[in-house]
This record gives sequence, structure tokens and C-alpha cells, in this order.
Amino acid sequence: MNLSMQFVRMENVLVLRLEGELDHHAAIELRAAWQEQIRVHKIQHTILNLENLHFMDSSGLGVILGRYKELKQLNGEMVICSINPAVRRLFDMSGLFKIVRYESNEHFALLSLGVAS
Amino acid sequence: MNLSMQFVRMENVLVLRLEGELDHHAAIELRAAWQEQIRVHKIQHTILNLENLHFMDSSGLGVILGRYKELKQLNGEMVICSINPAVRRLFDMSGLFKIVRYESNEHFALLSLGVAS
Amino acid sequence: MNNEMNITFKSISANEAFARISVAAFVSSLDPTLEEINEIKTVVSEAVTNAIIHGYEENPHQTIAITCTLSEDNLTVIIEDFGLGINNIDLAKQPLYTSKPELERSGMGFTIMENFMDKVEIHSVPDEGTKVTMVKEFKKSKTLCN
Amino acid sequence: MNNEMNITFKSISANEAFARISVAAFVSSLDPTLEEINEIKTVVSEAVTNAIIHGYEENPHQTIAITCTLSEDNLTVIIEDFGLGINNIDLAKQPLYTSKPELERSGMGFTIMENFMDKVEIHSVPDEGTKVTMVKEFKKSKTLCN
Ligand SMILES: Nc1ncnc2c1ncn2[C@@H]1O[C@H](COP(=O)(O)OP(=O)(O)O)[C@@H](O)[C@H]1O
Ligand SMILES: Nc1ncnc2c1ncn2[C@@H]1O[C@H](COP(=O)(O)OP(=O)(O)O)[C@@H](O)[C@H]1O
Repeated sequence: MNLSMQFVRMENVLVLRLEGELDHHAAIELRAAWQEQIRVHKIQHTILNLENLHFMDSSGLGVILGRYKELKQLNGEMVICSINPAVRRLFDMSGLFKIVRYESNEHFALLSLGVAS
Repeated sequence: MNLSMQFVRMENVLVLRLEGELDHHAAIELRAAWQEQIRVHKIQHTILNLENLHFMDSSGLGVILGRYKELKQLNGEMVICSINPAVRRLFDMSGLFKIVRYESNEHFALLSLGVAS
Repeated sequence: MNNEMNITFKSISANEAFARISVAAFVSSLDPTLEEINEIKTVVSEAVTNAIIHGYEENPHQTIAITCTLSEDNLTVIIEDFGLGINNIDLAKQPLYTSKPELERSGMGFTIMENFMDKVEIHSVPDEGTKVTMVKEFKKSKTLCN
Repeated sequence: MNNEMNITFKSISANEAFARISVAAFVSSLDPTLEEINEIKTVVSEAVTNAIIHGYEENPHQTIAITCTLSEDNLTVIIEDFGLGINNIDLAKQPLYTSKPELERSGMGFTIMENFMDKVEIHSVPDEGTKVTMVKEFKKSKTLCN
């Protein structure tokens, strides 16, 4: 696998750190693992830390948008942080940051969800 | 180019640091650049620092053996240092260390040629 | 020096990474910037994923073909499948349009290809397949030292 | 899942890196160790270099073909040229034997292939070409976590 995923839970917030490459092949596995976290652990919000995501294509946009919609149904939020320029370009192109909040790092993202202080 | 070469001269000793990948394509350029150093700067010995050489195939063995012979004609020596396990395996297979000296780092190699103290 | 290569491989999603890494390795002799490499990897990933998902509807036993030709300062890459084809190319090219929302497609594939490459041509015949031809020109002013 | 790919490319030395990186990327779904990857990259480099130097005597306008098939835990890689061929295969396989000492060949190519792979078969017909078939079995006990 070219993508590695790290899940950390704090109250009803899931911190998801992605490392490596997120394409269609990886998106299938990411979707399954992420959905299980939401279902099993009653997750409401997700902080997506993309600091070490080196490659992403439109399949990555799709899986992120899909979870955004899912969390919204649960009255949850998604916050993205620590993104590199190549990945940022795709988000900008798709207009994703019009609906998903961006914070510069994980700490600010946690603050914004009221989990850290 | 997948190979980068750094040449440093101390008296009649050439320190050659290789970084990247040494295959047949790179060996052609390495041979030309190395021979020019020997010719133009009246080099007698070469210390070959392979610390950052991540890949080498038998074309690398060929170009190194070729310079070994050339330096020998000039009563010079070749010392190899700081080699990684993958590259070392090829040297061992070819018996190169039966004729070329190995030192664990550049400082010891310089000492062995009487250039450092 | 002109250069050329062809790759064919099975329509398996694990080959998406293989395809983009191969094309990136092929162009590396032009000494592209990191940004150019990333753009090329992304568009190859997009077109190969489309062949797998849309062209072959995830049947893993089909074949995808890539041809790359390299001249002094530009790359032509052709990515081809022999699958379902596209009925309405103008619609397919619309940003955010996807025929497979249930698979969480974003509909951004062709938009990304057109943004990242200098030329994109789609040739498609229903039930025969789809051929995407893309051209990228490389910036010339590169450092000459190793 | 079985997987298969073919590459063809011009007999240009810059393609040696392209060839070994492509094959390494193709096997990466088997989650090989760094050592296994290095062995595969090395033998591909050896066989492709031989095709360029010996098979085609550095004529850059010829074609080299690679076929890889992957099963559960082993890789078969076939590297083929349509050049001069080998007259005496037993002699060619001798460690340190080379027909081109003037090009600073070390004569270690086939020795390395035989050391790094589990099986090496050379099929060659003078004036028709050379086909090197190599098999590598991968260690199975890999970690299951990402
Ligand atoms: N190779 C192909 N074969 C068949 N249809 C395709 C192919 N590539 C693209 N399409 C069609 O074009 C549409 C838009 O493609 P794209 O912009 O890449 O978005 P997405 O892949 O997210 O749907 C697809 O939804 C599909 O209907
Ligand atoms: N593809 C080929 N076509 C023709 N001759 C070849 C080919 N590969 C190898 N040979 C012959 O086999 C010999 C040994 O090959 P090898 O062990 O790789 O050593 P080297 O490439 O250093 O000469 C070569 O010198 C050449 O005569």
C-alpha cells in the first residue's frame, strides 16, 4: 500500500493523518476504514491532517467529499490542516475549501472544534 | 541525471563523492569527468566516497575498475569508503576488495594516503 | 534525442501507481521540475482511473495502453482503453460532472487534465473505447550542472 | 490477484533507469522488502544494459521489450532484444567474461542476475536476438498493517 493512515480519537473527534499517495486504489481502502471509525466509534467530526500526503488525484477529492457529506448528516464538521501546495491546488480547483474549513495545523484544528485549549 | 558527482582535490588526491544511481548511462559521464580530473589536475590517487550512492549495477563496477587500472599505471591508489550494503554486495561478488582498499570513512581514507593527520 | 515507450497493463487499480511512476520515470531525462512531475503523475492517474472505472466498469481482466513520445522539450502521452466509450464528450468534460456519483467520483478528472497539460484531446467511440492524448511542454531554462 | 504488464522502449541508455523503476513500481503491490526491490532493479538494469550494448551495439533506434507477470508470491520478468544474439551462452555466463572489455564492461552481468534471482534462463539466437527470463520468489511473511 502506498497510503498509510493513522486514526486518533479525542472525544467525538477523529484525527486522521494520511501519509503517502492517495489515488483511486487507496481511496477504496480509506473510505472503508474511515467509515468504520465513524460508525463504530460514534465519531462526529474529522480533522484531516495532510501534512505527509505527497500525492493526491481526483479520487482523493471524491472520498473526502463523500465523508464531508456523511459527517454533515450527523451534524458534524470536517477540518483539513497542514496541506502541501500540490494537494492544495486540487482542493482549490474543485472549490472544496468553500465548504470545508482549513486550519494551518492540527492544534488550531482541534481548538476550532473545542477539543483542545 | 540520476547521478551527481562532487570532485574535491587535496594535493595529488582526488576525493570523488557520488550521489544517486550509477548505471551504464551514468557510468559514461562519470568516466569522462573522472578521466578529465586525472588528466588536467595531475591526480594520482582517488578516494571514492559512496556514502550516498543508493544504486549501482555492474557498469559501476566496470568504470571503477577502469579507473583503478588507470591510476595504477600512474603508481596511484584507489581507496573506497562509506559504502552501503547493497553496493557492497556487488563489490564482494566481483572480488574488487581484493585489489582496492576499503576504509570506513573519508577521514581514514585520507589518513591512509598521508594527506590528513 | 527523441524517445518513445509503450506500456500495456491489466485494468487493476493497483496499476494506477505503476502507470504514473513509469511515465514520470520516462520523462525524467528531460530534467523536469517537481511541479511538472507532479502534474504528469496526476493526469496519468486520472486517465488510467477513468479507464478502469468508466471504460471497463472495474472488470480487472481488460487492458490499458499508454504510449509516450518525448522530443526536445515536450511529452505526448496517449492513454487508451478498449471499453465502453463516452457518449457525450462535451458533457463528460464539464467540471464536477460524473456518471458515477455512487462511486464517489468527483467529476474533476478531465478538468484536472486540462489544467495540468498544454493540450488534451479525447477521442471516444461508444463500445469501442476511449483514447486520451495529452501534450505537455517543458520549461527550457534548466540548470546545466549536476 | 495475478497481474501482467508489458513495456517496450527505445535502446537508449537513459531508458535503463526508466525500465528498472517501472518494474520496481509494478511489483510494489507484493510489498517487497527494500532488498528485494534493489535486487530486481539491479537485474533489470543488467539485462537492459546488455541489450543496448551487446544486442544492439549502442544503436539507439532499436526496441527492447519487457514483460512482467506477477502471481501470489512470485515475479517472472522477461527482457528481450532483437539484436545480434549470443554465440556461446556458457561462455557468456562465466563470471568476469566480457566480449567488450574496451567499453569497460565488468563481465558480471549474468553472475549478478543468477545471484539475485531464483531462476535465470537465457534463450538466444545469433542475428535474431536474446531473451532473458528471470523468476523471483518473494518472502511471504510480511506485516499486515499499513
Ligand atoms: N475512459 C473512459 N471511458 C468511458 N467513460 C469515461 C472515460 N473517462 C471519462 N469518462 C466519462 O466522463 C465522465 C467525467 O470524467 P472525469 O472528469 O474524469 O470525472 P469522474 O471520473 O470523477 O467521473 C465520467 O464520469 C465518465 O462518464
Ligand atoms: N543481449 C545480449 N545480446 C548479445 N550478447 C549478449 C547479450 N547479453 C550478454 N551478451 C554477451 O554475454 C557477455 C557477458 O554478459 P555480462 O555477464 O552481462 O557481462 P558484460 O555485459 O559486462 O559484458 C557479454 O559480454 C556479451 O558478449
